[in-house]
Amino acid sequence: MGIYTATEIMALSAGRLVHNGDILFAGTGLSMLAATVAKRIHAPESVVFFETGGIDPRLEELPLTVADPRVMVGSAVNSGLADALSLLGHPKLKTIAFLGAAQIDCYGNLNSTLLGTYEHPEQRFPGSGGACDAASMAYGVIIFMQHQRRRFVEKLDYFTSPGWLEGGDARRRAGFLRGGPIAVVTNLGVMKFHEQTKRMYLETYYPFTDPEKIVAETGFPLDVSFATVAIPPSDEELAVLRQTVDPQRLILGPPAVDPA
Amino acid sequence: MGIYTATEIMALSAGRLVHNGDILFAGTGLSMLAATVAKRIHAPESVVFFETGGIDPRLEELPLTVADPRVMVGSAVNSGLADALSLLGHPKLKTIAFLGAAQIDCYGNLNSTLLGTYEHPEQRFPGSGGACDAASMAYGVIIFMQHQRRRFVEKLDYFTSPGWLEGGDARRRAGFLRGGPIAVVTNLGVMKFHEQTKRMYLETYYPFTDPEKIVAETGFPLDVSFATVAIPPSDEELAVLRQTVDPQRLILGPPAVDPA
Amino acid sequence: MKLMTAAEAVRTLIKDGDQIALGGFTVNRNPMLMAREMIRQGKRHLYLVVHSHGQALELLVGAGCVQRVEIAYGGVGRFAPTGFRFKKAFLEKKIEVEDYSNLQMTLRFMAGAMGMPFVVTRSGLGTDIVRLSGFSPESRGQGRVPRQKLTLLKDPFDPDGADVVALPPLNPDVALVHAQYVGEAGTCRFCGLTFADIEQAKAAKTVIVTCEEIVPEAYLRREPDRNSLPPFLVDAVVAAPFGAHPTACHQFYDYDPKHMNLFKQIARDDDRFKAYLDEWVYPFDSQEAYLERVGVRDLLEIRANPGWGYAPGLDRR
Amino acid sequence: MKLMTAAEAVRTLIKDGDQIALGGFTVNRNPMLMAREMIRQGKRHLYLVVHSHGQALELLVGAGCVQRVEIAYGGVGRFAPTGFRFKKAFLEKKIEVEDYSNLQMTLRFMAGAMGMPFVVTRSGLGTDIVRLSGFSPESRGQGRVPRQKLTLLKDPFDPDGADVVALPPLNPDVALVHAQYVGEAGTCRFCGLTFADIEQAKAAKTVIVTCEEIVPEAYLRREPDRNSLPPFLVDAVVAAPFGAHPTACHQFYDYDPKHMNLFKQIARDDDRFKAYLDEWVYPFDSQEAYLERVGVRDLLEIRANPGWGYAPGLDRR
Repeated sequence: MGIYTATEIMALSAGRLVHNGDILFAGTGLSMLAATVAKRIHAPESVVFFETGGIDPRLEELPLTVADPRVMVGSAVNSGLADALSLLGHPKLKTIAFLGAAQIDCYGNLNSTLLGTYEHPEQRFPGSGGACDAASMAYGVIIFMQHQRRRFVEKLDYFTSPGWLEGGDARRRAGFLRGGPIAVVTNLGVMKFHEQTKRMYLETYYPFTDPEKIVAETGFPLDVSFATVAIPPSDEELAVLRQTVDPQRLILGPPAVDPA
Repeated sequence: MGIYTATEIMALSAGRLVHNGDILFAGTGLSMLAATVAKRIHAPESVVFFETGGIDPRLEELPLTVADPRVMVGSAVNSGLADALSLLGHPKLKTIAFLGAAQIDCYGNLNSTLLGTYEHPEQRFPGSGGACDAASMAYGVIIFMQHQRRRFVEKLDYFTSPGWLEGGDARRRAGFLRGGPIAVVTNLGVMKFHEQTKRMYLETYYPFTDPEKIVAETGFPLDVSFATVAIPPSDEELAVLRQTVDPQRLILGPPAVDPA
Repeated sequence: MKLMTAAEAVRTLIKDGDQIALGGFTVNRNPMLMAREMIRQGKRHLYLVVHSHGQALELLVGAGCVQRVEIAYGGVGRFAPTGFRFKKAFLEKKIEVEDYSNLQMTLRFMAGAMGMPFVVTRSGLGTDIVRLSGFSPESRGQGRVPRQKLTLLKDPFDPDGADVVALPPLNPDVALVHAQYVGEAGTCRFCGLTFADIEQAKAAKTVIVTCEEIVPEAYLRREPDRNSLPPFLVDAVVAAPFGAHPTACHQFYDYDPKHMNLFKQIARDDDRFKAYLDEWVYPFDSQEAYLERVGVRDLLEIRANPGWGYAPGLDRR
Repeated sequence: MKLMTAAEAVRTLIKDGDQIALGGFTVNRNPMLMAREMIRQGKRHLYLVVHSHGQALELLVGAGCVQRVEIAYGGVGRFAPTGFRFKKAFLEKKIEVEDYSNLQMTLRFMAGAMGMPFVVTRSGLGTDIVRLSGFSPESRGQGRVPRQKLTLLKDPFDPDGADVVALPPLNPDVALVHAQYVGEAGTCRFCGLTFADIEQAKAAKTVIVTCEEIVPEAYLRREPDRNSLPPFLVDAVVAAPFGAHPTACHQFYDYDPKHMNLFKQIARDDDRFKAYLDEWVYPFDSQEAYLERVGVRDLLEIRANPGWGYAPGLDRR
């Protein structure tokens, strides 16, 4: 087992959640890595598509945004937003969307719009993009977060993308036909949601941290009673990620430094 | 002035109603002739499009239906029904639709669906196709009819395509943003609609008939007080129609026989 | 995506009573091989949802496979301005028919394809298309028949709250479309006008694509701008050269005026129509056998010239 | 269709206060020449309607041309996950922003393009996108600001009458899109992903198309399946080689990482942004003059390899 960065274990942890055949709605950054590594390792029949309209492109080079010309080559279809975003909710597709956000609450609801209010804004993020659409219509959502108390909050400043709403069966009652967050993958571990209450709990923590640290970085009560330590990245996983998926480390960033 | 058939004067009379630059929603048959002859004679900047998605095709040979492969060649765009039918109502286009029907009432409302009722059907026609859409959304509609008492009726058996509804401002009140029938071109003459009441009146009758005959063939009271005799087809019009537009007489049918 | 024969596709993927969207338009790209195969296998009580059809509709209705039709236009252009078998079945009350406009049907396929709860239009306000329902009241809400044909809503953004027509989406059990090209992995390319084929395929639970040519997937992926459907929306692909005959297939062949005129001759008469089925449908368990019956001479006559995509100068009287 | 210079198009077709749809997406096919020209001509109080933008948005907002934005995403991908000028203007309340999702904005353009009275979706139910309005109450119903951002409706076809989100159509005064090819008569072809450009153009009252190449009309009409807009929807065409620079144009050039990183350096700071405008926008009264400033070396580096449609191996750090 080699050394690895938090970014690397995040990408691999998310990739492990993909089932072969899932139709992957990828953004850029970590989600590109997770989708690509899963396709290369255990989900070869999975297909990546982008909200911009690139359906199953060849992806010889990593796209830096979903509108990168690299998502237009070797595709099954090049279309546009209307077509691509409509695929998200297609009942015959197990669409899995990767999303990030600035804030998350205990039901996996997301804020990627602003801090403060419209009247008194404190910070501005890009906004939903396709995130609200994916969170509303995909079969499942995997969320990437930096695990920080200011991001894991009791109440979102702005509610951009629907998770489990107020928990329980609130999501179905609101009118959504399916979906909801499957997992939250952070730089410290992987959170899932209780079957009945839909509240977040800690499923696994990475070898370099512990549940106490995670609780301290979470702004709402987090059940850690089921938590186990994560299986570290295998040499094969790391090799694929580093040598095939992002050899330029455009998204991976600086490599891990051996502390020894 | 040569001899000519009713079909020929119908095509030419309708063609004369086209203004240069109009965007023509054509069906097949007479409307193809009218649109093409207008383009060739006095409306060269007019463009023909088909509900099937063929936008401004070259039309080297006459299409026999709107789905004829002849509407897919040399086009500006080959698309589909959603795109083409949406053009009908585009506020920046003066779209003129040519429609036919089995029945018409005095406000230019059309039946192309059935005689009798669903419960007791007496006759079946193809149905709206795009006619209801064109009648609802086009800038103007030109209607072709065989002038027969059973077709010019007080009350439609089935109301397929909206003309002036109950007359007056009924069309605007119903929620339509524009449109309405401009003229009815039959094998006997050309009918228009009174500015205020929107009731049909006889504008011109062909040289081989007279207002009395037309009144007799009309199943509702028809104002003929404005009627004048139509200007007969010119030699140039007939030449274009016969030699350029439909040399095989696929739509024109048998030529006129000189009675002399 | 699975490569199948027409027989296998009909046997395994189409059930009696299914709601089926037919691709193409009147005389163009009708899924004729599939229609003939459904007749051969004696499918019953089919529920067709179409915009403007068409030769496949005529055969299926005529052969007694169809119970119910949602439709905007039932005809075959100049060869039959109103489809003879469609008209006869309607007048004899062998089928129930619900009438819409082409835009309304297209919007319903689009709403189904895009997962819209419903879709609104101004087309048809005040008409019997909006006022009257062709399906019997007792059929409402049964099986796949929607509880309401459509309904009027007040436009919430209009200061006067004008009425608009709200239409339910269509999500047929099966879409039958005929493409020019399908890649080995299942990517589909329609050439020429696409009618509402793409919307129909995206709206359907099961998509069966017949095609002129199965080509290397890489061939289609060199120009993804031109492709119509990704593999993961396609359930079965059936190799079907001349699969739309006697209707046309842009860039491959024209409609067959000889066959269409032949059909026009026999279609009014029940006995002659039955004889047509005996001659042109039942005997052929493969597309190749059917094409032998059509004959090389006729196939050569209708083949498309690549400069036009149809057969220029074809005798179409 | 009229062939114009960018200066003429902006002068004659765009007014202060116009509602403008920008084509492209974040780093791709932004109408950059038009954005620079609007800045040069000092357009004010613009009302931008966009889905995910983008470099043109950054320039226009930064230069003070914009009063109001309806938007789903304001960023330039990895070069600026949130657009610096967009963020600053929002936080300093120099612009009013109404937030939507990408699908919602796309549906609104589509509704505008198709003449739909409104359009419904389930996307966003229960969220602040549906609950909150970013425009001030006093702006409602003024000018082109809709009376309501959106509203909830009961689905008339759902037995439980579930809520759906109803959105008003968008019909912008002007759409600015950048195409690869325009024919001499005005037919347009977008290559690669079309984003929502076609819907934006069809929805707009006035359509201005900048393009890489003006080609013989017959060249485009040989393959009408690949074309995007007919001439009669296009009001003005502007020849604009590298017209999307520093964003990408599929098959012509990649995004320019050097320029985007330069912009990233200066965009946070008001004075440096002003200096950027002085260096890269104000001095150039023609696209050719701007491209001279960019320099042949950089243009060659980003030019697309026809095998990929982008610049493979480009240093994008």
